[in-house]
Amino acid sequence: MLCVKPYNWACKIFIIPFWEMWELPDIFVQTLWEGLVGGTLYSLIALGFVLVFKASGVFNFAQGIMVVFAALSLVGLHAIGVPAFLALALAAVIMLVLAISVERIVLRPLVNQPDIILFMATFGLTYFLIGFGELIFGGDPKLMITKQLYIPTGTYSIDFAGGRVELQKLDITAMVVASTMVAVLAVFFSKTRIGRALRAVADSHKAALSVGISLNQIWVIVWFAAGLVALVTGIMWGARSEVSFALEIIALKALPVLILGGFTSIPGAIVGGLIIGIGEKVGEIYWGPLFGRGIESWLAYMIALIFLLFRPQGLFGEKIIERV
Amino acid sequence: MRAPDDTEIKAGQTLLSVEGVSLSFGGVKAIRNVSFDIKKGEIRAIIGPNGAGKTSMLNQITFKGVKRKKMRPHDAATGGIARTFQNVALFKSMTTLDNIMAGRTLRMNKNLFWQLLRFGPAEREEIEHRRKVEEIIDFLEIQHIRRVPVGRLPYGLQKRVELGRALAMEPELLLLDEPMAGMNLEEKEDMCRYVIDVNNHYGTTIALIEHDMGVVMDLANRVVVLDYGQKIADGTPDEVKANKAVIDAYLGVAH
Amino acid sequence: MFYREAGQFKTTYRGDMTVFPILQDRIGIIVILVVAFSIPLFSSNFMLHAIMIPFLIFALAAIGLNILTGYTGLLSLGTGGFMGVGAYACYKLATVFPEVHILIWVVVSGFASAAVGILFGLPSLRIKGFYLAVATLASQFFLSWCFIRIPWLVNYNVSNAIEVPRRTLFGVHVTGPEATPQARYLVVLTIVVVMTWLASNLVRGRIGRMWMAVRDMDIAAELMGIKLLNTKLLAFAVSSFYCGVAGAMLVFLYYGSAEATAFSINQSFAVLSMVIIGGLGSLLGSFMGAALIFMLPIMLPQLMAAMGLPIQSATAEHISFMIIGALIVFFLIVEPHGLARLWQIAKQKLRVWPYPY
Amino acid sequence: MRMKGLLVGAVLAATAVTPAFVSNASAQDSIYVPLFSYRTGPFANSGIPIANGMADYLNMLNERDGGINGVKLNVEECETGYNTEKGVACYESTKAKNPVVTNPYSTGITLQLIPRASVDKIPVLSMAYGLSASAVGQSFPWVFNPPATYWDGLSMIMKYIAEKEGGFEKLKGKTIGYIFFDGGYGREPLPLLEIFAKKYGFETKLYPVPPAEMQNQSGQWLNVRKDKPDWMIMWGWGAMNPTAVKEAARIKFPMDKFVGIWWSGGDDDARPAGDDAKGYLTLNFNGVGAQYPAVQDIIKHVVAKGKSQTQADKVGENLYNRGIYNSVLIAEGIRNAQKITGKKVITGEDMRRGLESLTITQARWKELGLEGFGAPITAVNCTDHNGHHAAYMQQWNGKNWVKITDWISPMKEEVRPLLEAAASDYVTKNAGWPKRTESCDRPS
Repeated sequence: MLCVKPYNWACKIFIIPFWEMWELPDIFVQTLWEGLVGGTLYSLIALGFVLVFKASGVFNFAQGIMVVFAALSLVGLHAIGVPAFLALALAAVIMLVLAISVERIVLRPLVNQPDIILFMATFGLTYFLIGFGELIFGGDPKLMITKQLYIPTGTYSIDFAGGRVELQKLDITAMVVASTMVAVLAVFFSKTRIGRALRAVADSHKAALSVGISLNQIWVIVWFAAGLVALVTGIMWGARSEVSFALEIIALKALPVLILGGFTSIPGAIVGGLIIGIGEKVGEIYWGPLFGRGIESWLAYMIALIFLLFRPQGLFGEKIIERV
Repeated sequence: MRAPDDTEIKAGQTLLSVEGVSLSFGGVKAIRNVSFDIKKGEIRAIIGPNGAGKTSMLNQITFKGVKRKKMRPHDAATGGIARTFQNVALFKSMTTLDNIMAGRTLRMNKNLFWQLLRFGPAEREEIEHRRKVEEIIDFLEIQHIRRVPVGRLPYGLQKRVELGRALAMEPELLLLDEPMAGMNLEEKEDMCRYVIDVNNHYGTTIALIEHDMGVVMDLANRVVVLDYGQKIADGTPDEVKANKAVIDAYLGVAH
Repeated sequence: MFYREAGQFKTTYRGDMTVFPILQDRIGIIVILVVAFSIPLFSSNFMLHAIMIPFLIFALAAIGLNILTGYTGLLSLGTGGFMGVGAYACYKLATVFPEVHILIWVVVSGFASAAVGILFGLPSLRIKGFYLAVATLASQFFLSWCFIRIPWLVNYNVSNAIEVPRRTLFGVHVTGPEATPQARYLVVLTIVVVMTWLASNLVRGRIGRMWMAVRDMDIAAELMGIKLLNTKLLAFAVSSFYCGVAGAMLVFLYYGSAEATAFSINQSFAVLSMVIIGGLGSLLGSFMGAALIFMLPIMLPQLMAAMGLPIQSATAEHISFMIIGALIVFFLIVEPHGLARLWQIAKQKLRVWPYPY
Repeated sequence: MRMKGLLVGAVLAATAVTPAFVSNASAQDSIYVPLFSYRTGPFANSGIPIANGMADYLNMLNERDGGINGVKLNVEECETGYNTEKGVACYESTKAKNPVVTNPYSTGITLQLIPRASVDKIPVLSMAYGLSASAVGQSFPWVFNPPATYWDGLSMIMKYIAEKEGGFEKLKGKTIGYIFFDGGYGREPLPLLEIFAKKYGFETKLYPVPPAEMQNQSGQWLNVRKDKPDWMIMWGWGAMNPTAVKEAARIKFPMDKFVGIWWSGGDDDARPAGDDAKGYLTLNFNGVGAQYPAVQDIIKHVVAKGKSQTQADKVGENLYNRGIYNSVLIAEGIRNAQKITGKKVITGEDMRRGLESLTITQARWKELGLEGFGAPITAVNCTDHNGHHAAYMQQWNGKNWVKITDWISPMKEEVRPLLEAAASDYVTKNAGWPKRTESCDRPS
């Protein structure tokens, strides 16, 4: 109705979507909210990547499977009769054991190898954890123990502009937990001695070594922190659908967030996650119909790529200076 | 070919002239309005204390260029400029031979098709250039490391390979950025000999950055002295040596 | 003792520039080729169809990726997508022009892949390292989406799959269900051998040096007069060409029919691990990596069964996942430069044997 | 350093030695039935119960009856992980042992095997999945996909919807949404959906779910909220199903207007959403529950003896019983082949004949200890390898699936022409597709 023949396409791209936003404001707000929640969860996964990359320069491909593994440990422990919160604590311990093992078995012998070798090693770790996880817990999906962990479920319905906006309590919890997590990590890294050591390592391995900071300890700590982030991510994603190995694929979505936010920046991971989350939801809902919908699988990457062409080091990444 | 003597250089044609170049990084002015020229066939030295802006100057010449406002690095190469770097910039995992062969890239032109087949033209071209490269290898006396990845070579040899790679480009103007840095006396003497030989043998014009005064005074026909991004002297080694500003700069008189 | 180069002098540059300057190596490669071409005589169909054919095809894809990642230093996670472009291009060409022989289309389809490779290689001028790797993921996901969404690519098949026509070469079936594994194996082997030979010519010559120069020190390379963008795009093009041909062979000489999922991100990861485990910047390594990464998951369950371990097939699968993962880490620790370097070290040992140095 | 040399040697040696183990033909006093299964990977949640059901029923026959007509079944699982390369390896490794039938259990693997079946003389049984067109026996003598095709499934769902709306004419002006796995499987019903939309005057809205986004569907369901369709139909698989059910509940879509195909009806698909999933509907062609005598026999002879991989409480769940259904088809096919040929140990060629004239009457279902478990299989013959049998609608009550309709028969008159067209399209596109030469047995 709005679009006339010769300008049909331009109209569908530039007018209809905005008109729809205006017509159905509740849907628009809901879209933004879904994007925000999705983005927060992407940020959480990206945060795990950033922590490890910042301190050890390792592009940790295993972050996705760590999410699955952490959540499976929690659910698996609960299934054999461990009380929920004890299981939570034990799952955290398992992530610590994992961090120590990774440092001992994988990182320590590979110290000073090129980045790509370390990347590949985490790839091997991924394979191992998939096999190990399926061997112990089985490949069938599990229900997240949402109730036992007192994670609220249900919906707040808010009447808005003639429609309604539905806020899942679960999503609100996810937002709160994610923000708390980020805040705690930020304080930890800026105020504590270990945090300062970590930043020193991030700036220069050699410099850190020369002032007597143990690299091995730092690595264990960041991998453990990444493990904890993975655990929280696993609980949240698991509660949204279920705990299964297919979750690992979702973790790939953190990659466009990373290139957008920069591999080394915690605020970058957060802002990047929100941009990607909201961008892909808005894109899918309002511009998706142009492509027959279902464009979320690549839209996030395209958004990131376009950003990247203008800022090759990401939004918050340090400018890359090469000296000869 | 014989290197021209000093009087010939004075009269000789200017190969490159630098006029009013400035460069700043953020608020720091690395180079302020510097002008000088390089004449064909001479060894021209640019000296100055640490942080005087020598390397920046050289980068300006190769990367930005003069008269041509925006010169891309690739144009510098086609324009006959080759250089070595302060921190060796060799292709570390390639062998000495491949590194120097890479210097011939611009002069090789057999296309993808022939490269794929390799028989015939591409192979003939490869052999022809290999011959040139072997001459350079002989000249620099690095036959024994022909097949060694340069990353595994000691520093002194790496510098020599880098010189070889630059020579392989058969440049009109060769820019050497601290070719003797980090070398012991013996290596320095070797390097000096090679620089003079290159100038004599190939007739290549050389611009040299160095802060070892002794080396510079022996090698150079003319010297530019920079300090804090400004030109403070320009002339023959003897003239420069006598210049008060230079002495102050090197002995550290308060500004 | 037997592997000595002593006494083998080269008097011409041509002789010095050959791939295998040492006599023993030349004998070795001839033996390998003879064995490779005669395997169909004494090998089972399982060996040929389930192991050798895909192994060779993946080795070719690994060579393709190695040109990009190993030789030019551009990390790519989009291999699966480029392989898919080759496969779909081959399908379109073979159905639109059925009179041209299919094997010609298998090779020509590489050009389509090369064109797409150039397009997605454009960001490489500004983006480096892992950033580029993630950017190539964009191509992977976008191409996967295209394979599913553009019905024209599958000739509007309701099943959304591409099927392989029956074609013969010298009266022998080479594609389609009647083609024996022997025939298909020989075709694959021939293509892979020829393309490997071409690749080895390429990487030893001017273009190979340009790629490696860009990889090792791009600023210095630029000052040698190497145009960065052209060189990188050429690497993308050649690499994608190889991947494209591998993808076309995958469908036409191995799968026999394929859905878009055959070219998913997992394929990209698999090929990348082959390249890294095998050795970056080594053609031989591409074969070794493909052997390890592809054959291991197929053979481990068989091996375990053969050793009489009475375990469920799923358990075997889980354990083989663990073993593959552990082996990847193990090999990286033992030799980060890949199996190819291990092989070199072994040769070096042989050279000085029985003395330690 | 020495270690590295040894390592290279070891790898090469292992590679050289392995094939020696691989090729060993089994002695032919049993019938070899390979089962391709996937207990790993993103679709494992659907794959595990099916694999258990299939294996357990056949093993039960071995334990209880000593096989079929005195011939033991040599049942062997091969793990594919839903991965095409592994599928090829499974096929090749099992082929050497003279299997009587292949159950590919993956659309990708099925598509590969279809052309090879006639060459290798091993029938492919893709039970209600794979290539719908392979129902045309004249073109695909070696492929069987009973009891119904996806198009049948869609037509049965449409019939149900029409009934609820009060007749097909009431569909005019309605909106029906279709959420599907974005791949060959989910896209296959699209042409028929368009035909129905045109014929009955309803509007369709499509919501594709990309394979990598199976667990991230909030975008799709937000679109559902925006479009407000009257009904939703789902073609999902693996992790996509439970996520979709949860998301539907989140947007408060009326669950009794949300209908899935039979592959979206696992217990684990509905259970994660808890009470919110109450009312969710799916099509089904096998009975659910462990009350059938045959299922009790499985528990007695297999599960209780620890010879099964299943958890005891999962026996009788929908997808487990789906596996049983599949194995019933295999077992009855074998039995029929034995009857036709008079042989005890049959071959793949005999099995093809057995499947082609397969009938399972209501009485036979009862004999099997599975009364009412499935609709009678009566319509499989030489031209029709599917039979277009009926299915029923089941509803999730929060704990179990409950059968809520009688058997609904598909609109064969709509589906068959499409199938014929698709089959002839397949044959023309695959120039050189062999003409059927296999003789035809009358249904017994």
